[in-house]
Amino acid sequence: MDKVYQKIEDAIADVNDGATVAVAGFFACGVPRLLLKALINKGTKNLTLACGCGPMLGAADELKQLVKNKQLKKVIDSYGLYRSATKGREDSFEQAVRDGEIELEVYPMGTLAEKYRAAAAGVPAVYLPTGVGSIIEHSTITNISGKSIPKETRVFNGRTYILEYALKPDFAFIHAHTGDREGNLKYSKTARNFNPVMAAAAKVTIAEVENLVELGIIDSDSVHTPGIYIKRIVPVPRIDFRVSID
Amino acid sequence: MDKVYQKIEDAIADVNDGATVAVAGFFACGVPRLLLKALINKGTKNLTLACGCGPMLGAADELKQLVKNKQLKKVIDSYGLYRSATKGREDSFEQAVRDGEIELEVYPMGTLAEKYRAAAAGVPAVYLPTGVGSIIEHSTITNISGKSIPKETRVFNGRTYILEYALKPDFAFIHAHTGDREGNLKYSKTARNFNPVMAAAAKVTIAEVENLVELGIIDSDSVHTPGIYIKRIVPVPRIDFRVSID
Amino acid sequence: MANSVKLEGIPREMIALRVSKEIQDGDYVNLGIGIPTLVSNWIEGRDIILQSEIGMLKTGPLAYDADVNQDLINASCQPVVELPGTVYFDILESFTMIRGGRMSMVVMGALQVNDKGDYAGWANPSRGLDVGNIGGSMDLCVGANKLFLAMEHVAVDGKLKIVKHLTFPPTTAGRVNKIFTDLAVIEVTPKGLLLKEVAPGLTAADVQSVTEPKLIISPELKEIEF
Amino acid sequence: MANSVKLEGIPREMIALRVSKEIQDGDYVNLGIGIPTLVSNWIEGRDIILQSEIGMLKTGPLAYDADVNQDLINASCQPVVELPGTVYFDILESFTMIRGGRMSMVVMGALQVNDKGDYAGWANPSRGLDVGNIGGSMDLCVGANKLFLAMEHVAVDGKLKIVKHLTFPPTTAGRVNKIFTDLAVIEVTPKGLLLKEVAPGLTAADVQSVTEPKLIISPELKEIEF
Repeated sequence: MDKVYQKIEDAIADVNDGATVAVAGFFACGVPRLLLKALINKGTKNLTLACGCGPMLGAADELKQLVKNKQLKKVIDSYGLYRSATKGREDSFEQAVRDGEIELEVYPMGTLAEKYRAAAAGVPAVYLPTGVGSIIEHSTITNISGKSIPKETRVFNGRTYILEYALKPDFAFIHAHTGDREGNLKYSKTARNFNPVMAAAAKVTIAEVENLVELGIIDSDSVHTPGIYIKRIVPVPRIDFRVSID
Repeated sequence: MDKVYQKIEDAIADVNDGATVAVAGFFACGVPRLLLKALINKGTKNLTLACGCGPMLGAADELKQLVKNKQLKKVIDSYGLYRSATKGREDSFEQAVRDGEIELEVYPMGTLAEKYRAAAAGVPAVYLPTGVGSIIEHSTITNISGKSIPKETRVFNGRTYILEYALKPDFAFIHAHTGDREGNLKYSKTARNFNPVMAAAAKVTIAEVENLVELGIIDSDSVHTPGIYIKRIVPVPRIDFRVSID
Repeated sequence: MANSVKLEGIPREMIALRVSKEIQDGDYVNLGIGIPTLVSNWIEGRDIILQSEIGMLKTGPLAYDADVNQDLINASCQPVVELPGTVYFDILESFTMIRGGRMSMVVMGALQVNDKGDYAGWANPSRGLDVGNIGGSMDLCVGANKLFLAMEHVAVDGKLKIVKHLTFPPTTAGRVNKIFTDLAVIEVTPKGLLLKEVAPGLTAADVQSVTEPKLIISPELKEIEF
Repeated sequence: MANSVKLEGIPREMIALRVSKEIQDGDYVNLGIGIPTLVSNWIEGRDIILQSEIGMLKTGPLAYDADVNQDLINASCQPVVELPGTVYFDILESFTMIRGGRMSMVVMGALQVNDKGDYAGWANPSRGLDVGNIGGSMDLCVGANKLFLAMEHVAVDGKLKIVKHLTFPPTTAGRVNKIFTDLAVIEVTPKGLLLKEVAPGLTAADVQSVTEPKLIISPELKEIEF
């Protein structure tokens, strides 16, 4: 099955208003920036971006544009704001969060990873130890009052755990170093991060790849994401960027 | 940290009577047969073997010996018996199961994988769809009457799921194709199977490796089991065997 | 209920051929032990990817002689070969894709099936054991987008296998979509079993005579087409 | 409660050096942002493996100039280099090892800590937001075999950070084992905070004067040793 799309706009043609889109990447690393740019060009509104650890801080230009275009309804992340409060106050995304124009829902990073993993693996819910003794033991964290959802806890062997639910995105945007036409992917170094778990979690996964290679070139023992999870694959140029956030 | 043991008996010296030992492998493939042989030589009694999919059918000689030596208390598996009823009746392990001398506890293969994964990931329990509508919805399956444990179910979005608990072995026996002195491992083809998840699940994981290589030889992007999970590593010769079961 | 007349149906290989016609190009398929395994003989060269729950996508044909590698078997413990684009992964990834709904189709053998789409396959009580071999069967059933059974219509001992009530321990409940036998192709519908195709030379009444639940006869009933 | 006398303690680099003395050869260690990151400067060449929650074991030193690779950063988004034996993995594997208890030691910064071993670090209410950045901090706390804090004893604005009751949102409850500051080394014990070491030139009373809970003074109280 040849899953290659030559035009990135064709690959995201069905990402419609109101969709939940998982955006892989960890800060500046492994972020599908060209798919994000295509989403900006398409102008899709009312989007929920389901992130892992600050990919939109890494893709700050794209985030600014999405905010400016009023394309975002909600962002789910573990680290979605600038670390520096000063930088944050100047940031248009943080301003929209302060104003309640965009919802920001926050989870511990490992819990977010488990929520995507649960969706991938047909698991509706899982008990996790993370966050017991913090406010997330009692409810979800969000900037919009009234949107917070109570949490359920349970004691196993004398220790308290929180019940966390699967998070299944409509789409996942993935960035890979190498891919073949059947969608088998390999990532480079720490650019792997959230890419595999989001690729497996979403209903429709779209991968941008820096190197499209012939079938059989990727060593069968070293594929990171088997093609079964990938619906569409788009060759993209490598773009260089500054690797730091504030 | 150099984790290499030259003598296999030293690597399993603390596997004491009553231990639960995870045995990786899928039928004949990827089974740590030399570690099993060492366990036979050591004569440890009252063992629970926590398997995935019939590694002891693949290592039938070792199983026969363990049964003969009365070293086994219990086996946990998804496929622990010969497929052929005729072959099974001649098998000393199946006879011990029929006589109630050895307990055999059976789970669906994917559920077993999740139970090990939960132990690895600090998860006490997870909801799974597998087995709803079968007897495993109501209790665990075992040949020993009175040992069956009731199951708890819960409905999410109109569908029933079974609560399954983590299974944390005291030890895991792992077979890898390649390893380095810090315990980074790579498996060959379908010999990977249960090895990575058991390696991550156990309190103490011991790996036999066909090829012990210098640090840095295994490509950093292609390590299957990071060394952090491995306590001891033993170089072993490759042993050839017939790849079929009945 | 046993039947005294032995009906002449199609051979096992032809059941497998009929099943293979249901598979679309681009499908990801897992084939169980028995008649389902034979389906692989009919799809070679087609753009269909076989998953093996041991941890392999694009499982190739059986390996012989010098091609046998003890590190490369399918889920039935048979040596196989790889293909361009074969991928290996661990058991967690394997059951993530299985339970996660990535299999377009799963084909299983069965000991019994009823008109609600429940089937029994993992344990035969005649063995006289309270335990049995489940393997990946229950996981494959819950995750399959389409669950097909490929089986003999009647057991070797003459006992009916398509029954009103399962007497063997069920593998899954209400998940079977179609049943392919040596005598017929039957769809499981909310109203009951819909007889769609019969083996050459047989009538709907013949098939009903070896089928416990009342069959709904399709208005387009036809001979099994290959 | 603010304190008017500014005590002179050891610099941040020396707090990091003191923490580094706690690490054993063979330990797997995760270092948080801030003073904890400086610990890495003191363990180069030692047999200690740094885990970075982005998905890396054996994280090397910071990369500069031509060594910078945009696909290779640590969890603070700084370019780093790899070492012989570096391993990359995905985020699930990363948090499997973190929550699964494989970190010998985790060192975090903190805004507040109390005498029960609860600490606050993920959100500063002064920012005026109901949300904040959690990152991997809560996961690292629940999984660590030893959880250490490395921090300034008193905040820049003079407010005490070692307090009776947290007023900032907690990151974890009852998991902190030791606190390393510019003024002291304090162990969290079931009976309360045990003062074990003080910065050169300071007395136990000095440290108590900027510490809200009553300190238990160790009979072996000594100067911080490097």
